[in-house]
Amino acid sequence: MKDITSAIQIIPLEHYILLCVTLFSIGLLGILFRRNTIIILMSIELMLNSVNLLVAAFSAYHSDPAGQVFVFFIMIVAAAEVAVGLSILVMMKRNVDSVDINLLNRLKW
Amino acid sequence: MSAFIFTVVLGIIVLYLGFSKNKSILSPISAGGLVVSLVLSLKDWGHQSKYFHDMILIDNFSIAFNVSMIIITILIFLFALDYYETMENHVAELYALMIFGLTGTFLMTSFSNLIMLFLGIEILSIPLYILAGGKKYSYRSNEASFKYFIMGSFATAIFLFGIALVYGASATFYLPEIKTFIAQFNGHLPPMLLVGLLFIVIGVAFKIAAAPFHFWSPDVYEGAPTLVTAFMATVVKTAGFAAFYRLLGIGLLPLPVQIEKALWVMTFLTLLIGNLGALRQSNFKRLLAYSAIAHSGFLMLAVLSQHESSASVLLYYTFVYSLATIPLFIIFILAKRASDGLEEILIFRGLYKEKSWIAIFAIINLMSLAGIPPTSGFMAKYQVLFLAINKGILLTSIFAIVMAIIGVYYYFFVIREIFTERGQTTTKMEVTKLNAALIIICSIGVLATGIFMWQIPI
Amino acid sequence: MILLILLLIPFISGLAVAFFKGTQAARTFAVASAILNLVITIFVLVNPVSEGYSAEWIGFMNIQFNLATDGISLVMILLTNLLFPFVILAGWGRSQRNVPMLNSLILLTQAALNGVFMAQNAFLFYVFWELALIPVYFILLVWGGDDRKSITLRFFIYTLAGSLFLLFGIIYLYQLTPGSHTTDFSAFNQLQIPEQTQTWLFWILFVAFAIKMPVFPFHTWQPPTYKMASTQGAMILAGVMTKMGIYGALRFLFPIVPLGVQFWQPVVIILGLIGVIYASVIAFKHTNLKTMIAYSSMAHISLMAAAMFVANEYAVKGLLFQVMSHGITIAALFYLACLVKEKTGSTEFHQLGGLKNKAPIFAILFLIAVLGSIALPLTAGFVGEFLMIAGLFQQSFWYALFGGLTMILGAIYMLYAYQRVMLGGQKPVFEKVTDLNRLDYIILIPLLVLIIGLGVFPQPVFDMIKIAGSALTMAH
Amino acid sequence: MNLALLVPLLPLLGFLITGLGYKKLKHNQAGIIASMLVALSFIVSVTLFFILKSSGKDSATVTLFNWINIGSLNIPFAFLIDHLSLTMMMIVTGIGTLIHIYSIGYMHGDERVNSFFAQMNLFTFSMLLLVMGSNYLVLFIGWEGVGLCSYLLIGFWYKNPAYNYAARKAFIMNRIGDLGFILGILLLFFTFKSVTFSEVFQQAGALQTGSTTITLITLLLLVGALGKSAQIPLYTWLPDAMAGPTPVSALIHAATMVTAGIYMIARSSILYNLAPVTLEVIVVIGLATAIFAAIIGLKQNDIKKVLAYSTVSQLGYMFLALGLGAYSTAVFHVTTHAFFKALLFLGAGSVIHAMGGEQDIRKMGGLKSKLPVTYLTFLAATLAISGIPPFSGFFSKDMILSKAFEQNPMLYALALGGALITCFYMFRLLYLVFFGENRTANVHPHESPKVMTVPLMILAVLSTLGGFLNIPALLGGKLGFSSYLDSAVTSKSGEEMNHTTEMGLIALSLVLLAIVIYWAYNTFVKKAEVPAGDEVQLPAFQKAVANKFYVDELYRAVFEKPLASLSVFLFKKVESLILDPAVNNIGRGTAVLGALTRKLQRGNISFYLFAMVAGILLFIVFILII
Repeated sequence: MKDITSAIQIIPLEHYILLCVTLFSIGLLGILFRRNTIIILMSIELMLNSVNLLVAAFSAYHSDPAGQVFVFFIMIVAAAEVAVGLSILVMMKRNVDSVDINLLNRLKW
Repeated sequence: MSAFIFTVVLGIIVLYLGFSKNKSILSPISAGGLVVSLVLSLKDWGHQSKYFHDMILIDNFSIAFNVSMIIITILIFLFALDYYETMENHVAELYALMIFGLTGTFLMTSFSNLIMLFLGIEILSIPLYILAGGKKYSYRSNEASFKYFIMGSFATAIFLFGIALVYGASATFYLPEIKTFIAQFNGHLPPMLLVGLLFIVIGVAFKIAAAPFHFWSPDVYEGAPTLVTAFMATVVKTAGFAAFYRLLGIGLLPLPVQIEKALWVMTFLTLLIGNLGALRQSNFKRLLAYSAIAHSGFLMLAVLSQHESSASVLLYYTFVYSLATIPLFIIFILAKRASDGLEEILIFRGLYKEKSWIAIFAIINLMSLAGIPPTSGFMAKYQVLFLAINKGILLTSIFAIVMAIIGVYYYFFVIREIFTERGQTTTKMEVTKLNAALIIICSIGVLATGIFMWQIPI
Repeated sequence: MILLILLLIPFISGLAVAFFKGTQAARTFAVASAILNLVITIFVLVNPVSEGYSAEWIGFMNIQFNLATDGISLVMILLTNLLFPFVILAGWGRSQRNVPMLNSLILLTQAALNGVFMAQNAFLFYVFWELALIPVYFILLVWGGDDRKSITLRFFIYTLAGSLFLLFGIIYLYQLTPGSHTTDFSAFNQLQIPEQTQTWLFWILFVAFAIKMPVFPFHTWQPPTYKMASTQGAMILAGVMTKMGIYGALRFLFPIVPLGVQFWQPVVIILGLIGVIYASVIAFKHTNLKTMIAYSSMAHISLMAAAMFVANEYAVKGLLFQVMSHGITIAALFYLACLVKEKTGSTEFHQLGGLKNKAPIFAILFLIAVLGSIALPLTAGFVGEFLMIAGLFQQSFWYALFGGLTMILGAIYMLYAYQRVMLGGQKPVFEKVTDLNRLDYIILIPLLVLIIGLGVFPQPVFDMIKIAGSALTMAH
Repeated sequence: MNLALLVPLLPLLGFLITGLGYKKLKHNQAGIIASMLVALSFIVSVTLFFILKSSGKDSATVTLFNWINIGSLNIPFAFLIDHLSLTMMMIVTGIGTLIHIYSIGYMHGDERVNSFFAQMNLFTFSMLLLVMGSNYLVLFIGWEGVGLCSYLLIGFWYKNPAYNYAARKAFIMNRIGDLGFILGILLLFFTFKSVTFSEVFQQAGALQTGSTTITLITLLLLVGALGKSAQIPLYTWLPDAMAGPTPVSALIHAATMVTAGIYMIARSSILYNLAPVTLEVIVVIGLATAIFAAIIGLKQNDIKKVLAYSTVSQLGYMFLALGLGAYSTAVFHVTTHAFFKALLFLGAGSVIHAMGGEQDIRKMGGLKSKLPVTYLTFLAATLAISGIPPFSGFFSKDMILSKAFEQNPMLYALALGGALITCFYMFRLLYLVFFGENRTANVHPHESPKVMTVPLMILAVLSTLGGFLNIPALLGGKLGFSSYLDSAVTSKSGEEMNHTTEMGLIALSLVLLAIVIYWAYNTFVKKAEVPAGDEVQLPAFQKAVANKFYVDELYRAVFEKPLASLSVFLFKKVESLILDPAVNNIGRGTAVLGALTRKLQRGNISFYLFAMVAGILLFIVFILII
C-alpha cells in the first residue's frame, strides 16, 4: 500500500489534474458534438471516470482513504445510471427507431 | 434514522406487493406506511443525532423538511389512487420508485458530507429518470425522460468534478472541515477550490432548475406523466432547496464572495426567465414549470439573504407552494379528462359555469401562487422580501417585485379563462370523492397557513 | 370590540349569502346586513369608542390584528357603510347572473374596505387593501360590460403593481423599526428616516395611492373601467375605492415620510392641478355620459390630491368633507347614468336627448346631482371645494386660481351633459320612456337629500374630523 | 328682528309648495300662492323698515345657525338688516310681487306654469339671501343661487336648443365672474381673518389707501360684479338671456339680479374707497359699457333685445356712479331703473302677448290705439329712462351726470352722449311700436287682461314719481334717499358744485334731449321710416352695429373653439396616443420579451447542453475575474 502511494506520487500531481481535465473535456466535447446517444452515454462515462481518476490521485496525495471509498460510490452510481440510461435508450429506439438525440425535439417553447 | 430505514423497507415491500393483482391496495399501503415514517421522523424532533461517521446529521432542519416532503408525498399518493386506476397497470414500481426517491431526498436534507449529498441526489434522480418515462409507449414521456437523463447525468458529472476539485484542495468531504478550510483564506480562495465550489453549486442549481440550468424543466414537466410532474414540482424542489440551503447556508456560510456574486446572477436570470417564459404559455404544465422556475428565483433570494430565519422561510415557502400546486395538478387532470386529453390552458374554459366550487378552489390556489393575500403564497413572498430587504438587497427586491407583477398577469390569465364561456360543451367533468377531498383540504390548508402564518425555528 | 363587529357583519353575511339559492332572498339578506352595519356605524359615531380592538395575530413577526378609528377613518367608514346599502339596492329588480355570488362579493368588498379604514397596522392594512381589490375584480370580470376581460385584467394588474411597491415600502419600514420589528403605524410614525431615503421612499409608497385615486398621469385605467363597469361596480369603484387612495396617502405619507412630502409637495400639487385641467378639458368634448362622469370624478379627485398635499387645516378638512360629498354625488351620478342606459339603451350623447319630456322628475333629480358635482352653494360639493380652494389659496394664489377652474370647466361639461341627455325636443324613439319607479326613489332621494343636507349643515362632519385634521397638520 | 327670517323663508315656502305639489295644483293656484307669499314677504320687509326706524338702530343682525366653523374661518348663516339691505329687499319683493302677479296672466295656459312659479319663487329666495346676507359667503350663496335660477328660467322652454345654449352661456359667464369673486373673498378672508361685513369693514381702516392687497381684493370682487351685472367684457350673456319668458327678463335681467353686482360693490364701499385704482377701472368699464351697449341698441329690431341692451347700458351708468364713489346714487339709479325697466319689459311683454308672440318691431306699429294702457305706461317708462323731468329717471341720471362733471367734464360729455343715444333708441322703439299704422295685417292686437295691466299701472306711477324719493338740494330737496343709505354706504364726498353750473348742465341736457326726441319723431313718425330687413346690405358700420360688433363671434373664436380643439387634442393625441399606449406598451413589450425567452427553449438537447456549458464557462470566467 505504502509503495503504491509512493509510486503514484512519482508523477507530480499537476500531470494527473491535467490528464483528468483533458479526459473530462473530451467527454464534454463528445456530449456536445456527437449525435449518437450511445456515444453520448460513453462520453458521460468518460467524464465520470476522469473524476474517479482525479479523486483517486488526490486521495493518494493526501494519503486519505476517503477519496478511494468515494471512487467506489461513484462507480456504483455510474453503473446504475448507465443501466437506466440504456433502458431509456431501448425504449426510445422502440418508439422512434433511432438513437439520434436531436430527433427528440417535440417538447419545446 | 428509524424513519429513514423504515421508508426504504416500505419501498421494497410496495415493490413486492406488485405481484398481487389488486393494485388498489398499493396507494393506501404506501400512504399508510408514509404516515408511519412521518410519526417516526417526528419522534426524533428536538435532538441532533449523527450517523455513519458523522456523514449524516439529522437535526430539526432535516426533520422539518422530511416531514413536509412526506406529507406532500402522501397527498400525491392519495391522488395517485385515482390517477393510476385509469392510466397504467404496472404501478407498484412507480409507487416504490417514488418512495425510493423520497429516501434520496431524506439524504439530501441531512447530509453533512459531500458524498452523502451526491448519493442523495442520485438516489433521487435515477428513479425520476424512470418515472419521467413512466408511460412506456408515449413519445412525449420518452422524450422527457431521455432529456432529463442526459442532462441530469451531465450535471452529475459536473457536480462530481466539483467535488473532486474541492476534495483535492481541502482533502476532505466533510462540510464543517471544508468550511474551516475556506475560512483560513479569508476571501482569497485558490482557483481550484473556487471552481470546485462553483461546480458543486451548479450541480445543485440544476436540480432546482435555476437558470441557466433550467432547460430541462419545462420539457420534462410537460412530457412526464402529470403525477410525476407534480412530484417533481413539489417534493424534488423542496429537497433541492433543502440541499441547497444545507450546502450553502449551513455548510459554507459565510459564502465566498465570488460564489455569492455568481449566485446573484443566477437568481436574477432565474426570476427573469421563469416569469417571462410563463408569460405567453398556452400549455398549462409548461406554465407551471416556468412558474416553478420563477419561484425558485424567490427561494434563492431567501437563501442568499443569509438570515437566521432563512431556513424556516424556505420550509414555509416550499411547503405552501407544494400545497397550492397539488390541487392545481389534480384540477388540471380532471379538466384534461373532461376535454379528451388536451393540455392547453383553455381546457379550464367554462369551469366556473360547470363546477363553480372547483373553480373557486382553483382560483384560491392560483392566487396563492401569484402571491395575493390572504393566501399563504403572499405570506411566503412577504417573508422572503422581508429577508432580502432586511439584508439590504433593495434593487434585486424591486426587480423581484416587478417580476411578481408579471407573475400575477399569467396566473390571472388562467383565472380569466376559468370565467370565459366555452363554446362547445364536451364531456362532463366528474370528480371522485377522494379528489374532491384532496382539493378542499389543500385549498383550506393554503388559506389557513396564510391567515395563521407559522414559523418553525430551525 | 364593536369595530370588530363592524368588520365581521359584512364578512360573515357575505360568506353566508354565497350559499343562498333564491335571488330575492339573497338580496334582502344582503341589504339587511348592510343596513345593520350602517346602524352600527352611526352608533359608533354618536358615542365614539376610545379603545380599539387588538389581538395577537402573527406572533413571530410581531404583527397584531388591531383596529381603531380616528376622525379620518370615521369619515371613510361612514361613507363606506353609507353607500353600500344603496349599492346593493341598485341591483334590485334587475336581471343579473348568479345574484347570491354577486352580493356576497359586494359584502366582502365592504368588509375589506372597513378593514382598510380601521387597520392600525401596515401589514393588516395591506392585506385588507388587496382583499378589497379581489372581489371588485371579480364583480367587474363577471358582471361587467363589453370587452370586460382585457379591461379588468389591465385594471387589476395596474392597481396591483402599485400596491406591490407599497408592500416593498411597508417591509422596508418594518425592518427599520427598532427591536423586534413591528408594522404598527404608531411605530412607523416614530421612525426618523434620513431625508434622501424619504425622497425615494415617498414614491414607493405613493405610487399605489396615486394609481388608486387616480392622479395624473396614472389614471389611464380609470375611464374604460368605469365605462364598462356594472352600475354597482362603478358605484363601489368611484364612490369608495378612490377614497382608499386618499386615505392611504393620509395614513402613510404625512406621518411617516414628512420630509419626502415636503420635498415632493409642489410636484404632486402641480400634478393634481394638471389633472384637474386635463380631465375637465377632456370631459368637455366627451361623447359618452359614463366616461364623462369618470373624467369629472378624476377632476375632483385630482383637486383633492392637490389639496391633500397643501395639507393646511382648511385643505385637509375640505378634503375629508369632499370625500363624503364626492362619494355620495358620484354614486348618485353613476346610478342615474345606469338609469339613462336602461331607459334609452345607450349612454352616447348623440343618441340621447329630450328625456325631460317623458321623465321630468328624472330630469330634476339628475339636475340636482349635477349641481352637486359642480359645487353649487348649499350642496355638499361647494363646502368641500370652497375649503380646498381656500387651502390652496393659503399656499399660493395661482394654485387656487387653477384649482378654481373646476368651477367653470365643471359647469361647462356637466351642464352640457345635462342638456344633451335631458333637454331638447321629444325624440320619437323615446316615446316609451317612463319616469322613475319606487326603487329609484328609494335609492336616489336619500342620496340627494344628503347632498343638499350636507351642504346646508356641514358642521357635524367637521366636528367629527376635528381631531384628525389638527393631528394631521401637526404631523406635517 | 327675527321677523327678518320670514322674508326669505316665505318665498322658499312658496317654492316648496309649488315645486313639490306641481302635479296637484290647478291652473292658477300656483301663481296665486307664489304671488301671495312674495307679497307677504314684501309686507314683512316694509314692517321691518318701520321697526328698524323706530328702534333707532342703524342695523341689526339675525343669526340663523353656524354654517362653517373651522379654525379662524367662522361663517355664520346670518342676515344683516340695515338701510341698504332693506332698500334692496323692498325692491326685490315689491317689484317681485308685481311681476309674479303679472306672470299669472302672462304664463296663463303654459303647461309648466307651476314649475315656472316654483322657479320664480326660488329666485326670489336666492335674491333675498344675496341682499340680506351678513357676510360675503351667504351673499355668495344667493349670488350663485340667482345664477342657477336665471339658468333655469332662461332655458324654461327647454325644447328649443338655442334657448338651452343661451341658458348655459349665462350660467358659465356668471361662473367665470364667480371664480374671481370667490378668490376675492378668500383673499379678503386671509387678509382680515373674517368674511363678515361688519368685522371686515372695521379692520379695513387699518390698510392704507391704494395698497396692493386692497386693490387686488377689490378687483377680484369686481370681476364677480362684471359677470353678474353684464359689464364689458362679460355682458354678452344678457341679450341672449332674453330667450326666457318676458316676466323673467323683467324680474331677473332688469330689476333685480343684474343689479346684484352694484349692490355688492356698494356694500363694500369702504373697501372700494381704499382702492382708487379700482375705482378708475370701474369708471372706464362703466362708461364704455354704457355707450357701447347704447350704440348697439340703436340697431336692434327685437323689442326685447333693445331693452336688453338698454339694460346693459343703464347698468353701465350705475357702474359709472360707483366708480365716481357715488354709491348711494348708484343704488338710487338701481331703484329707479328697477321701476321703469321692469315696466318697459312688462309693457313689451304685454305687446308681445298682444301680437301673439311677435317680437320684431318692424312688424308692429300703430298699437297706440289698440293697447292704450300699455302705451301710456310704456310712454311713462320711456320718458323716465330718457331722463325727462320730472320722471324718476331724470333725478337719478342727472345726479350721475353731475357727479361725473365734478370728476371731469370729459366724463360728463361722454355720459351725456350716452344718455342722448339712449333717448334716441328708446323713442325709436316707442314710435315704431305704437305709432304709424299696423305693419302686420293678420294679427288683431287686444289689450291684456287686468291681472297684467294693473301691475303696469302701479309701476308707471312708481317710475313717474319714484324720483321724488331723492330730491336734490338744488330743487330744495335734501336727498332723503341718499342720506337714508349713508349709514350703510359711505360715499365719497366730492366738493359741492355751485347751483348755477348745475342748472346750466340740466338746461343743456334738456335742450339736447328735446332735439333728439324731435329727430326721432321726425325719422320714425313723420317719414315713417322702418328699419331695413335683415336681407338688406347695410353700410359697414351700421352692419357692424346691427351684428353687435361681432363680439359673440369673437368670443366663440377666441375661447370656445380653442377649448374644444384642445379637448379633442388632449383626448385624441395625449390620452389615446401617449398615456394610454405607454401603459399598454409596457405590457406588450414584456410579452415580446416573453416570446423571446421561450424561443430559447428550442427543444433539442444539443442546444440545451451547449447553453449549459456556455453558462458554466461564463460563470468560471466570472468568478475568476472578480
